[in-house]
Amino acid sequence: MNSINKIPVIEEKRTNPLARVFDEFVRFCRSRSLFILHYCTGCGAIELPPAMTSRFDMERLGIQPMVSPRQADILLITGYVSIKTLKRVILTYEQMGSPKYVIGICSCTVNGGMYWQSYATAKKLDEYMPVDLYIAGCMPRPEAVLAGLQKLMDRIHSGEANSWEDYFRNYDYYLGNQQKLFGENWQTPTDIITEAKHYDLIGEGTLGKHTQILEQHQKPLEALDMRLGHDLKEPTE
Amino acid sequence: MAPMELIIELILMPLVAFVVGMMMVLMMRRIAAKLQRRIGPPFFQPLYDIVKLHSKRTQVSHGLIHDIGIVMAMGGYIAAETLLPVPGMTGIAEKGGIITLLYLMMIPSLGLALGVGQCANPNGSIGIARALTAMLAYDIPLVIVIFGVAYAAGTTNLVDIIAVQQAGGFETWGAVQMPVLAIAGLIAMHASLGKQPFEIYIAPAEIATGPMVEMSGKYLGGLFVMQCFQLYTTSVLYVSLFLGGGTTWFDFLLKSFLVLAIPVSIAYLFPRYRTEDLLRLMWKWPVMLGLIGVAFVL
Amino acid sequence: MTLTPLDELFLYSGITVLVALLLGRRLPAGWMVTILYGIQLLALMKMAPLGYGGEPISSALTFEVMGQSLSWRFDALSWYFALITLGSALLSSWYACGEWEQRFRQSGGNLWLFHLAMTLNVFSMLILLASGDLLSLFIGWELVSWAGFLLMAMAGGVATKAAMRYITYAMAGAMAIFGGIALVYVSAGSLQYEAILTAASQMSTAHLWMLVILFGAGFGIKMGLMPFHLWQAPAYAETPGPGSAFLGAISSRMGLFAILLVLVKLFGIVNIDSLKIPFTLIDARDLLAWIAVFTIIFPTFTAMKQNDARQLLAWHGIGQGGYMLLGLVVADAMGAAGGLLHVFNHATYQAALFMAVTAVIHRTGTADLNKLGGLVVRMPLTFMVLLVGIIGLAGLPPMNGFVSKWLVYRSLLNEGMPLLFVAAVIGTLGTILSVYKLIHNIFLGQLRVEHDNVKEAPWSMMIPMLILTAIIFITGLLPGIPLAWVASVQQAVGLPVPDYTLGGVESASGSLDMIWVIGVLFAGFGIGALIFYFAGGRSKRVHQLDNYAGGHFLTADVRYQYSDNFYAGLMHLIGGWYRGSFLWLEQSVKSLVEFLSLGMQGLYRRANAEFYLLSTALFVIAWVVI
Amino acid sequence: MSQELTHWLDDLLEEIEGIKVRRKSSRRVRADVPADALPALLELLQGRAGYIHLSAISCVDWIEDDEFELVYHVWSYESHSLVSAHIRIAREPGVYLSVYDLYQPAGFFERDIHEMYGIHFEGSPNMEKFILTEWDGPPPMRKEFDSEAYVNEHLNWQEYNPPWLQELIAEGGGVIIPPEEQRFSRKKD
Amino acid sequence: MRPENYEAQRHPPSNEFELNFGPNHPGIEGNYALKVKLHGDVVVEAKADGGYLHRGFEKLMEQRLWIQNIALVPRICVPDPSPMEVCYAMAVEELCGLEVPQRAQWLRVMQLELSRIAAHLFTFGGHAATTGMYSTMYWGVADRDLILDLFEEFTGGRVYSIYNIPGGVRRELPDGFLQRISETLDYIESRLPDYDNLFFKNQVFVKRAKGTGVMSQEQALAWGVTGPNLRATGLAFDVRRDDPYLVYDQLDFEIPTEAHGDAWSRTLVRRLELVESIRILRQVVAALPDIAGPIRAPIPNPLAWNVPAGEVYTRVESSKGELCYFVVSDGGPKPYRVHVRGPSSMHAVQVLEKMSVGSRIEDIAQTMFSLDACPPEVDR
Repeated sequence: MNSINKIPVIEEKRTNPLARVFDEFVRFCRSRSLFILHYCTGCGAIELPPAMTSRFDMERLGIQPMVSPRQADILLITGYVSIKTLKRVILTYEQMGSPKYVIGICSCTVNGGMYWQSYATAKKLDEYMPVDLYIAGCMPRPEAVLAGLQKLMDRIHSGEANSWEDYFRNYDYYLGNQQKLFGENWQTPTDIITEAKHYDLIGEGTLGKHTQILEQHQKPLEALDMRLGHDLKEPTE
Repeated sequence: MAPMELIIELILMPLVAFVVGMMMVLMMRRIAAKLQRRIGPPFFQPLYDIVKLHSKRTQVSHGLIHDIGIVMAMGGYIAAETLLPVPGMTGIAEKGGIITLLYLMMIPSLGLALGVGQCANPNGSIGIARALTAMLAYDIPLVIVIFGVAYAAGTTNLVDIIAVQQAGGFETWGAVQMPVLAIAGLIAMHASLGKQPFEIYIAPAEIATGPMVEMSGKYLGGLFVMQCFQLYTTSVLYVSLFLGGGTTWFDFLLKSFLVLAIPVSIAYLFPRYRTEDLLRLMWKWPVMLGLIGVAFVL
Repeated sequence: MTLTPLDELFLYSGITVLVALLLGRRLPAGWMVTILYGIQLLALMKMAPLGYGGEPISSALTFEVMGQSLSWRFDALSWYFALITLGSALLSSWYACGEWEQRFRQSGGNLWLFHLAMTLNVFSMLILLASGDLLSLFIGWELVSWAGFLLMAMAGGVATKAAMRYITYAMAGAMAIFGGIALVYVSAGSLQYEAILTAASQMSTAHLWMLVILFGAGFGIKMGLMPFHLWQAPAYAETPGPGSAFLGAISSRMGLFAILLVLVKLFGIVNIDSLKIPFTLIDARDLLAWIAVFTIIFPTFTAMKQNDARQLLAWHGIGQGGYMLLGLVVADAMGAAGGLLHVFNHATYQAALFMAVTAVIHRTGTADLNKLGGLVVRMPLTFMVLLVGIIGLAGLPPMNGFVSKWLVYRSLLNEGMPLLFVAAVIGTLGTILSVYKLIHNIFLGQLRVEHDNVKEAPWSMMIPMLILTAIIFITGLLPGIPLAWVASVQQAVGLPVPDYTLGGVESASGSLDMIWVIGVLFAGFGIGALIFYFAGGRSKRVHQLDNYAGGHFLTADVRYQYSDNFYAGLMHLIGGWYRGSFLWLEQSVKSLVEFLSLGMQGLYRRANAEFYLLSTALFVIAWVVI
Repeated sequence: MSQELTHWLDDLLEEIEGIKVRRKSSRRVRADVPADALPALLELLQGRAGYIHLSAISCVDWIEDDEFELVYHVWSYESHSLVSAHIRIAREPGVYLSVYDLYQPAGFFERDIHEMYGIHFEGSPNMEKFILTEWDGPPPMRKEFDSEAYVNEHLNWQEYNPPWLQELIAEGGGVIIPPEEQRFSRKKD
Repeated sequence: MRPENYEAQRHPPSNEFELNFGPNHPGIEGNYALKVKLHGDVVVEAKADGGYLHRGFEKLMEQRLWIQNIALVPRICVPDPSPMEVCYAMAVEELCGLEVPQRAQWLRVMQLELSRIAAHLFTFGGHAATTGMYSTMYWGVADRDLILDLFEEFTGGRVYSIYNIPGGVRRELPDGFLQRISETLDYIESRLPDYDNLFFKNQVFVKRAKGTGVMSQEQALAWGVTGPNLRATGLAFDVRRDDPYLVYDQLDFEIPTEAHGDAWSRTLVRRLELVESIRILRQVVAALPDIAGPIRAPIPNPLAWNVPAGEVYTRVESSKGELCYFVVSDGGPKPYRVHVRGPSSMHAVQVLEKMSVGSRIEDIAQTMFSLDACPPEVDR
């Protein structure tokens, strides 16, 4: 199942012509300012420093590296993801703020690449998280990386790069694949379901049998609410 | 002053500061790019970043204090701008004076410290501890310098300090009258910008950008806005203290950008100090220079 | 005999003591005492004209002792300090009522003793403040010392030890004061203030020196001036909660009051100026100023290293005293106003801070900064009180601490004292550092699992804290209100008066208008909030475990909070400078005294006539030879 | 020099019982010893012959012999030669002694072999997992573990035909080379 | 994994707290983690956590043909892949008894030394970036790219060249390549003074690096450290000279050492090695035109190639230290066992853990980068 193409470009109903201009402006800004997460998941990361530094200079496209997932827009999966890394990648992906984009660099993210026999690496990245763009090659040259990023910029500008919504709307599917690989006890600290409710991103596939499994063992992750009054309920336990 | 005029000034001054500050950010990044032999970001890049960050769809808050911290960080600087006279506009500079301005400039740091504190991330807390330590380091030479300038001018009112310097043309500039203090001030200003070699509290490789570690979307955007204000405030304060402010917008902006270009050009040629080395440096040279300068003034 | 308003005040105060003594074991005693404090405050308000330049009011009560008349009177200075005393007593007592009282009683505390000690403290302070001559001053002084000892020692254990240390210092101080009084009596022939005032201008330099040293040391011990500051922090920190709020707010300011009265009013700060220290460039006033500055810096940086919230606050209490003395010693219009205003401001925020910390202890059972964290979500109002308090303590706008510190800085700048100025700023910066540690380690960061069910402080504790918070903010916004009282105090002690307005101070060389500054600040916050909440997208609150940890999964059993050795980077440089020199000094003085007393003991025990004869002879020979 | 050294080393090694020494080249010596004699051999090599650098410990799973072979490669900075000491231990229960107190690098290699082959080293300071901390299958380097079967069971990767690839093929682009055009690109020297 | 028993658990009473360096952290090389427990800012306990890059190479190689593995091995160490190929090819050759032609050996030396320069430039960049000096990183990585251009030209691959096959190398040099390599070397040499001024002589950097992550020679020997890290403690040991392979015994080069064993010495040793590599390359460039002959020995059909049974231990000096392959053949078409001894497996795990304890937050990243750890080698 590849559900990226199922999500239509959302045309919000806005009658004010200025609002349309404003939306266009926001989309433009989003496409011109991309923060890459500094996370070398695999060997393709070796081609990122050249793309970032003086020779190819990513910053002239408005792209710069960022340290923590909170700050970043793009998650570059640079090559094979071992299963241990995949858990961290999913955690990191969920911690990023939307709109967020995933780029699979190297062939290994597509179907496992030359490690197809390996017991330790996950094979198809888009089973576990929606991928906006693949840059194939082993490993793709910096020019290819830049070309891919430019393509992503175009897609963002035109409003096509909305795979992040797919993660909310089809969370059950992705969670199911994650549970299959990591076991049914799998839980990340980010509560995707309440987040989807909070931002009105609930889709048909958000809830399903896998999220039910999650809810059975999930430890509560509500934010620590600020308790002002003294009419506090006595603790239940 | 007519109240309407004053209100317009109060609105215009932060706005101007923001726009100029964004250009200063751009200049900083362009200088870095030139030193690193590359092209650098496009002209509107700071604007793109800020708009993008504010338009993020999902953002993470760790609680009310996290929000308030960012509001304080932005609001403190917005308030501080109105105490900083620019050509043609004095705002309420006469009501506060330079000591108040210095204290108002601490409000954003305190707000940020509170906000970061609630993120429950030790990286952020270490960053704040280091930022406050850095503040302890550079504020001592800075107040010595400000003491000297204010004493020489006989007033803490920034409008008067600028007027005194503009009285006799180039010769009465603070930098000409008090060159030793001007040098000390420049070092202290460099440290207050938090750029290398004084970049101890961002330190990505040590504490993962410290205070910024849990900032997403508009929270980070608020910090970007704050950076614009910070660059503007620091350089304009230096211009007002030592370079005679500005009579026209052109020479005012020219001076501000030139002053800022000095620390920024130095910054990209150095690694960062350790905390105690920073303290040692700041408490040795600028303090010594500042005290010598003050002795001349007295 | 008609009762003057001052007599009424004494009457009510005495009744309060009696009530505490007789009814203190009954449960509503706390409320009764609180109400009686309120009545005392009303009686004080009857004398409100004093605060605006009214004539002094004398007590109808006078005694003749050994040819000296003992009299009591209230002037603007006394009224100002009495206002602070009664205000903090009222709020502390109010704070103690209700849940705190119950908890205190349950945990084996002696509530009767607590109320008695508090009321005695207030009563004795009023007597001290009302003193009309040096003898009544000394009587009041002794009363205050012992009442304070009672309050400090009541918790037992460590507290008693700290209180013993205090009383040792206090006795030494009393000796010095007594010596000073004797000296004054010898030279002036009277202990009346008027007589001393005239005699002071004719005193010889050596005489004046002796007096300055004796009185300075005697009163300075109570104030916790360097190098006599060691007793204060442990003693205050170990006092039961509201007691520490009261003591921290006002108790040590009695020393400042006495210094003001004797050194500034009687001897005149200008006279002191003429006392040159031979072979140096500084005079006695500079000496005092430097003592004040060291009192700012050293305790503040000691506070930074404390890991107990109350110890931290108590050390700051010492440091803030330095600002007051500094302002008074500079003694121009602004400086003196700043120093005096700081007494009021310090009382408000210090009381609020101690109360907030006590509330935290009340709920969590600990004040150890390494065992707390993240409480802002559970005790938000207490957090707000503490925040307002620390902003005041650090002297940042918009709270009242800023105004008084601004005045002190301004005067230092006017007088051209760069080193003192810088030293004062170092103190402020150190304060900012250590108060951030306080608020971070208690309220921010990771909420500990065992504190998940902590509740907000009860209203009986909350309301006094909120009142103090309001006072801190309002006097920050409108510093003209306390400045009016301060101005009349300055008139009363013969210092120049600044040109104050409702919003601050007017001056040709730079003025301050807090209404504008705060207005602009809040406008800035408003614009910032507008941008933040309307221009930015919606945010979602997340759990504290949903956090960046280098890509790792955080679990609840991991301690993810930075608290111990908070300013580690700074300590790498200055950590080696904490030598404990003063502790060493105290120890050596102690052992010297012990050694001497042992020697004396030995002498008595020997009771050998030849030995005495021989030593006397040797002494005489030595005397002659030299 | 190397001749002299050789004799000296050979004499030394003869002290170990049951040792078989084979000289593979001037700098490589293979020594086969019984499992219980290895600590003595290593002690000898380290203490008296200057072989102070443990280059690696390798493990070979001889499943047909039902044995593990452990190979200790030690290097001498003085004589510039490498001795590989081979021992064999039974596959079950797969327990051997740690040489950590002789060679500290052994800590890493033993830990590695422990998680890859399941051999337990008695006395090794840290037998926790390092690489496969989140792996709950059998030790993967054992010969009986079939990696391919595991992959086919747990991960689906074969039927991969995403829309973008279909599009690409429909457009006639991509990397599809007809079989008749496929050849080994060999360039004549 | 998941937050368990949130209500039941209590925090440990100690004042220590945990901080995770990595895997998503700029202070760590690649995808690796160091979990540290801190008291104040001093590390009291450090635990390396690897396996994020584990692909099971050793298992994979047992399942593939001898010749297929050539494509696999360079992936084991990403920043410095060439020694991996050479070492593996040498192992297979030794098992088969193949004689490698002289020209191929010289070409291999050229490849290895170019790779060493690229790796060192990359390391300098990373090391500088951890101390906050990004300019060196920007310059260093850009200059490394010129070397990658050379690789691309003469091997066809930018990063993973896959240039060696058992028996020799894959391609002859392109026309005029020696000229271009000389030009690039001239350029890099001309850049060295700039690097010195910017980085190696930068007083702030020297201040930070001196005394950071100190390792005495005894410790280094006991911990099994090799390569530049060992040479930085004063012991001049280099596999190229002391256990020579290829034609290194015919080349003239020095082995730079430094005495102090701290981050500063380690950086300086690499800086000096850069010069030595350039010197070797110049000799290779001068010698190559005179060495004619084939570039590879004839080998049997690689798809049905049964390598004779036996075992072999080959060693190569990579930019990170001693790289060894232990290859066992049972006479079949696939290797029976390949054990890769990555040089970093020593200093990235045990040594890093030991050196971190007692150091400060500031120094962890610098220690790791100055050791030049390469996580994929450790994880394999």
